[in-house]
Amino acid sequence: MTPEKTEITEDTVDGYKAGSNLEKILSDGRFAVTGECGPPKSADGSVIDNKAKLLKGYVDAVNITDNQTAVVRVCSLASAVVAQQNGVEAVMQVTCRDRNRLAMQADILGASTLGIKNVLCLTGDHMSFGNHRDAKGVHDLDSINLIKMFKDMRDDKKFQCGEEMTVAPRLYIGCAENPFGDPYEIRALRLKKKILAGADFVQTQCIFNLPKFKKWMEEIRSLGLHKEIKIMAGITPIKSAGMANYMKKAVPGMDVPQEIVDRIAAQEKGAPQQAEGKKLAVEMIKELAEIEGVAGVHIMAVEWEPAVPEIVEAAGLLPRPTVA
Amino acid sequence: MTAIRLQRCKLGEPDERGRRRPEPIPGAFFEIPCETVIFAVGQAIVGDFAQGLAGVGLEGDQVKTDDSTLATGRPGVFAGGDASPKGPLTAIEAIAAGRKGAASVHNYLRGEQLVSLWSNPLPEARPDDAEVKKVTRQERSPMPEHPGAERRRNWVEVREGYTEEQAIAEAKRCLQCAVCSECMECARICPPKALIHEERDSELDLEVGAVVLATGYDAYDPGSKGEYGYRRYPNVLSALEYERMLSASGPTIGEVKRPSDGAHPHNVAFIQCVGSRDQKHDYCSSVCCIYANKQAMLTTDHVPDCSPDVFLMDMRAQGKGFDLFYQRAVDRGVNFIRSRPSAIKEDPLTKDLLINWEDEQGVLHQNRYDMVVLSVGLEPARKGQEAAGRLGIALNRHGFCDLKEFDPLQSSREGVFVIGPFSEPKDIPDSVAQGSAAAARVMAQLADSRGTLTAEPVYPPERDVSDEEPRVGVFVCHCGSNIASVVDVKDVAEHAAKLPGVQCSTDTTYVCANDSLQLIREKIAEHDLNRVVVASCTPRTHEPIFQSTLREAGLNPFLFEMANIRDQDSWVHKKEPDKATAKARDLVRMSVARARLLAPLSKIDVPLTHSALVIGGGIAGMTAAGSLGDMGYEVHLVERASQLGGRVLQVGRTIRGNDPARILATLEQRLIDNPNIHIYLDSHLADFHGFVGNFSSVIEDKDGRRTPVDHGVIIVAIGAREERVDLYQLDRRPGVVTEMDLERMLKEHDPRVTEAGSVGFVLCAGSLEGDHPYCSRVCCQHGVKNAIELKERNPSRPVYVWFKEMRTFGLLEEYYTRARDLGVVFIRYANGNRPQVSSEGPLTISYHETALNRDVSLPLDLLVLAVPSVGAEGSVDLSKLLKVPLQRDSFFQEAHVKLRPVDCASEGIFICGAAHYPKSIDETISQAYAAAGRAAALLAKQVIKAGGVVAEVDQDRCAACLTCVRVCPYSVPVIDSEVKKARIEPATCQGCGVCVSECPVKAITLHHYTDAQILAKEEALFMEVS
Amino acid sequence: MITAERKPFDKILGLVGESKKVLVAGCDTCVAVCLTGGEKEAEILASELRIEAGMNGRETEVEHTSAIRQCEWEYLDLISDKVDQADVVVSLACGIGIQSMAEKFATKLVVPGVDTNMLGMPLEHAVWLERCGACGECVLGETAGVCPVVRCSKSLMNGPCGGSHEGKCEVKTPEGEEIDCAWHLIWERLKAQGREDLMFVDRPPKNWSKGSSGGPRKMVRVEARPV
Amino acid sequence: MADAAQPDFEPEIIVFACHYCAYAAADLAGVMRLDYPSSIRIIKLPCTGKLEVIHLLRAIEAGADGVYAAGCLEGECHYLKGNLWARQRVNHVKKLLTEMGLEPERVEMYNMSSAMGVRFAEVANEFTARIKELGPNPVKRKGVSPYAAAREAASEIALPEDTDTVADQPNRPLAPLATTKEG
Repeated sequence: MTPEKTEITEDTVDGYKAGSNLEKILSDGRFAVTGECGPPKSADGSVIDNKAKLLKGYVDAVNITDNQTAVVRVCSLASAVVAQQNGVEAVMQVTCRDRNRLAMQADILGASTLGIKNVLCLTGDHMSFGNHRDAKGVHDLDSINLIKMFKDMRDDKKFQCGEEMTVAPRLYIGCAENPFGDPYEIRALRLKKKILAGADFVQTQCIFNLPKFKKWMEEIRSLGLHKEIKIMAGITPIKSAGMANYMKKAVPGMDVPQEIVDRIAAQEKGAPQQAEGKKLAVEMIKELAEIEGVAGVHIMAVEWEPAVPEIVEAAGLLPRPTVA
Repeated sequence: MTAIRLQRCKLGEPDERGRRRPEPIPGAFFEIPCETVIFAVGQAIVGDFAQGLAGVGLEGDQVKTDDSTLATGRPGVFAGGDASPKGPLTAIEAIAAGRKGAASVHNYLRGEQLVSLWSNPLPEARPDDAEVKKVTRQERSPMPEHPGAERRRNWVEVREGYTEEQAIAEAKRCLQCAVCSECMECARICPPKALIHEERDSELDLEVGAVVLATGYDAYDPGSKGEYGYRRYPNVLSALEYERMLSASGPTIGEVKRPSDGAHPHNVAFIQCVGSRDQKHDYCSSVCCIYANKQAMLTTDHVPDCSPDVFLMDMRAQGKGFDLFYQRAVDRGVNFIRSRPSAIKEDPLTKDLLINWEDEQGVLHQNRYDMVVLSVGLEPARKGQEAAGRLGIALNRHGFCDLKEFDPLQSSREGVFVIGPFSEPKDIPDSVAQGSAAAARVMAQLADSRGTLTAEPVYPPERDVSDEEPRVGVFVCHCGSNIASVVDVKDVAEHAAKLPGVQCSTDTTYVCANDSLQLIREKIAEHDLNRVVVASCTPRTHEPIFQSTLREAGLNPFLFEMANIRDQDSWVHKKEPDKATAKARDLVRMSVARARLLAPLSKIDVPLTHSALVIGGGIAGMTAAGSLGDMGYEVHLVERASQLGGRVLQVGRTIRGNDPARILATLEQRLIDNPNIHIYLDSHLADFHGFVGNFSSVIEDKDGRRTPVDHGVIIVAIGAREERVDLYQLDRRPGVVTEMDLERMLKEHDPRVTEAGSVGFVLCAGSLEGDHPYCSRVCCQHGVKNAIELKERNPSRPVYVWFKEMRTFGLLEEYYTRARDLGVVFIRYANGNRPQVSSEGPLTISYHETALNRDVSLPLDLLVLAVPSVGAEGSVDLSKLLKVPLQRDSFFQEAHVKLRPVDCASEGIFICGAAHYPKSIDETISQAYAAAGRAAALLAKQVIKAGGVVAEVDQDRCAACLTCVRVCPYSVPVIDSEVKKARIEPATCQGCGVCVSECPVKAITLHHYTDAQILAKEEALFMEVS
Repeated sequence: MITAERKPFDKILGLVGESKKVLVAGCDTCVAVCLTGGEKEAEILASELRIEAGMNGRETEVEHTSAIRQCEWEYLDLISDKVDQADVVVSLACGIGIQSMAEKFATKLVVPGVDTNMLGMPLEHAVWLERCGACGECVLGETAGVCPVVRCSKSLMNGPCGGSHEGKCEVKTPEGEEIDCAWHLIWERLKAQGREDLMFVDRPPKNWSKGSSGGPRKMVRVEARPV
Repeated sequence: MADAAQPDFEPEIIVFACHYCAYAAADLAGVMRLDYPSSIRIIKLPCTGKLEVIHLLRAIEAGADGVYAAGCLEGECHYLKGNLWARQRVNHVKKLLTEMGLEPERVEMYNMSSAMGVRFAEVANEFTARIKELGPNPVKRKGVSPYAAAREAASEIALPEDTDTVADQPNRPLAPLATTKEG
């Protein structure tokens, strides 16, 4: 089954903040699916082409990462444009690590000019995790400042300094949140803070600990936040027991229960473990979809994009809806 | 004249003066034909002269005199020579009487007491009969005489004198009994005139308030044990002889060699318990195991390929740290053999020694040794026994002084105290502690007269040398031949003379001798010296002597520096005399360089609080508090529990059969009645600051009430506790209890004890192994005591004791004997071979029976474990609060293990009782008195001296960075809130220098060890001197 | 206080080069207190340089001195005799002191012997933690006394990132030791103070121009200027 | 960098010994008449906690072929922890020497109790052998002596002006440039 081609045009904006595909699906209350695409560590544009083609029709939009894990790659702006050229709507990620407020505003104006409508505001992984450990971290703004800055540009036609502009960028502003980060008790309120700053949707850290996520969602609901923001639950299919272990032990802010690791490890290495990983992802998606306030899923198949169509299909999320 | 007629006489009965006068035999006449008769006229004194002097008594015709002083009955009249009752006398005797009389007249005219100079017989070192028997009798060589025929009509000497050969032969007949013949050669040759032959014993009458007997012990004479061949076999030595042989200052200069042929021995055996633990000595001499341990280890140092064998019954290493020492000996390759050899035989050809012994399985062996050392025991000192007789104090059946239990210094006569091994064999630290304890007892008794007979030394005013250039005097010591035989002392002195600032440099035989000290004072005056360097032995022993010499000469004692050219040079480089001399030059040059930079330092008088804080209200703390209270000092006694008494409260009966409860009650009443003593129950030390003489503490009770207390000293007596080890089913099975549990059960007549059919004791349950490699000292006696008690209550009840080493040391040995006589079964076990206790079903114990070489299992109703003693609860916190270290075995560390057993390294802090190491009640009481005595020695002062070698902050340079505040191990430096700079209180500073080393701006100086002084030494070492 | 660390010895040697007369100049204030550049350390470095020269047969003369504060010209006057004689001055002062020395003795080669690293708080003896970034606009009043500018690895102003785990930051020290998450600390303290609301206040982008981004700063206390 | 051991090389070694333990152990070695190499020269300190980094460096600088500190056994320091400070400083100097290209083995820390006379002699033997193996201090061997002036200064040293207080810049007269300046 082939999804219909998504047309991206300037005039489909009525009543929407940005009028992106993603915005429309979420606003219509339909269960949204986003994917993720890491740009290459070279000037080889075909990599993005291929990844975009792979996901086309299976996701509503694809996140284009911004120097993910502080490793230099093709910039998210250029990659987002290439993705959209291949017919997949992009969510351009922007981190505060590498650019100051001037660069980030300039980039977002440029992105908007080139048809980018979704933006995800992030702090960014620390330089010490990447391949330029000696780099100076900019951190002029933090992610909340960034959200607010983009919102002010969009809604008030104002630069961060307060100066006015003539044509505002049209942006659907996303943010990330880690329901498993510490201190746990502030995590729901912190999302509220991002909402107040202007976030329209949130993609969460990948979820393995469902009970804990559900608890977080309870708090979100008790604060009524699920009505203020579209919550997309993060999903990462596990490719191997080794990866599960690595995420459990080495990735900051990740909460991987031991039973998940054991479940994958119980299978033979290679294809059986991959199959189990995909099966787990599907189960998770199904359960997440049942949670009140979860508006969609964000599937981060790190360097395993081919698994996404299978998962989306198995989860019964096809065909992806088309929006007018 | 043709003949003379004579009458025969015989000797009559002795008259009242013992003289036998001749009596003529009636009718026994005979004649001698002759031509001339010469009368030898007798002498008589002119009696009427003496008769004319009133008060001069006569004895027959002669004047009555005092034999020693020649004084007559009338003061000022002396008589001697023929006039004395001893006369008529020879010319020699008459001359002696003249001298004697002159001396007495001299004394009389000076108004001094008449003392006899010659009255006592000279000391005579009479060789013993055994020695004399070895000597072959030789007749005196006949003196050659001039032939009679040639003597006519001349005055040629009749006796011609010996030839050289004859003279030597005649001299060799001398028994060398070392009787001084007063030839006075020694007095003539001794440069400082140290030998005074005229010195004699004298009797003094002293009025004293107390007597302390410290007469020590006599070493057992192994000659009386014929089977070991001592004195018959040259290579059998007593331990004392061997100690001298090992000593560098001994007869072989520290070389271990066989007396028979001088060869280095490669197989050496030690035999323990020679004169201990036998039929004649039903006691253990306590010290021999460890001294043999030491000697065996030293043997391996002296003869590296030697692994000595020690024949012993038990290794009695009950002293603090002794088991680790024993372990070191084992590690060094010393073999310990559990056997008591019956005899030693000698191989007459090689003079090797053969020892027959039987191992624990009953197998007989024979070993050959080059040398055998007999570890002789301690016997009560005969001199002490004589003194005891004169003082009328009681001795026990062993001949040691009999002391009451719970009053371990008190003899049977009030006011006479006994310390040291005269009451029981004991080691150095116990003896030293008893010494201080006796001082405490005496101080309490004589508290009223404290300070009445003291004299302060008087010194000339100190010269101000601050504006003077350094003027150094160097004195190089020969130390007899100790230095001079290796180091060219003249060369060293000449070298020193060339060094900058040196005004005079000399060498003398002994710089520490009085005449040399006088020389130093003279040279200081002559050359205006302001620094003195002595190159001799070690400053650790001799610096104070020279410092006071400087002080007597008006110089500050800190203007002195010593170069150690004996202990650290001539004694260790004797094989390389040239290098030793070069090193001595270097050391002197370094010392001169430092001396030039020395600055005078003064100590300050700090007043002190005359009160004491005692932590711990057990028998130790109570005794110490009571003693100080009796001396009149204010005492604060702090006890954690709600009652005084500590662990002794749980003890029903001691091994000697006495109930300690009575003594506790009496002592407690004494403390309560003494208004000087304040008791704080349910309390602990919450805070502690200050320095010796001026401590301030806070005592906190269980309700959190805090009482501040100022005190001059602190005594730590917090005791110890049983460690309930997880061994032998303790706390897992109800039938397994500890020794303290048993004490309680006995006191409460617990049916588990009274009705127990069979009882076992496992001694060293967890001790001498693992985390507790040390001996808890009191468990063996507890075990033996209770084994006896249980056996006596029900003689048919089997009682077993498993032990690693049976340490019933000293007089406790008799109880071990008694227990065995009663039928208590003693079974030795080793760490690798522990008895096993059943974990379920009936309580049984199984063990390996060595004699049968098979495993045996026994049913038990009660198993008593002697678990290790460990530091009391709170000892770690207290150690941190007081800043005094705990040792690895969790007990408090004393300043010196032998010589300062109750002092902590920090001044003014003392320890006693089980906080220091586990000990019996009597040992604890002794040590508690000792701590009180040491504390009182400080409290008796009006001021204490502080300062000197302390750190001082140059506040102009100080950056107030807090480094010193943070690194000082004693928390002395503070930031002065007024000037906002660091300040170090000289009275509190211990002078370690850590703050100086860490101060980043070099604002702190440790006086007497300044940077400049240290660097000057380094530079001077490499400085060339033309 | 300003803290600094001694440069590696070979770096210092490289800076000293072939100079024949070397003066090691300590500073007895901040760098002394952090045990890096006081007179004691100056003396040690001088000795090291002499030993190295002696080993390698160079006739280098090395002396040391220290100033009360190298950043004050009046204190530099006190050591100017020694500076005049030297070919090169190895300054153990912080960057301020080194520059002060370089400006005062403009013709003299002045090289750093330390790396000035932070404004640190002595946690315990010989341990310092960065506590201030001299950002020019202090936020400690609303962050419960914990500075997010230097104590948060990403200088976040609006709460922790997702990498905060059990009170620790996702970033570790170069030695691999854990770092406290500043925002976790802030949250704990705000809770203790009953000021949780401050955690969720929107903090606008920080004005970095008051800090080093504003160019070399200058401070004048007009009322205190000599008249 | 050590040359092959030189048979006739007689090392000069400075030992910093604490008063309570190591110095007493050295005396005991004497009392026991043990033999050890005459290479060592002891400087007594109250505690090895007083031993500073600069004292070790200056010893090397002055020409010592080796330097070691001898303090109480660990845990038994008369002044609680002075010997642990000393160990830390010795380790620091080892690091400094390595940085300079000198063998860190030229400095060492030893611990012994006052009763360990045999150990004292053992250490003296052991360390002397080690230094013989390493060869002479290269600072001295190269014949360049920036310390000659210092030594001269040591012999011309004047008393600190105020002898009773902290020595006023005590090391100044020893500093090498001081004499150069005069000369």
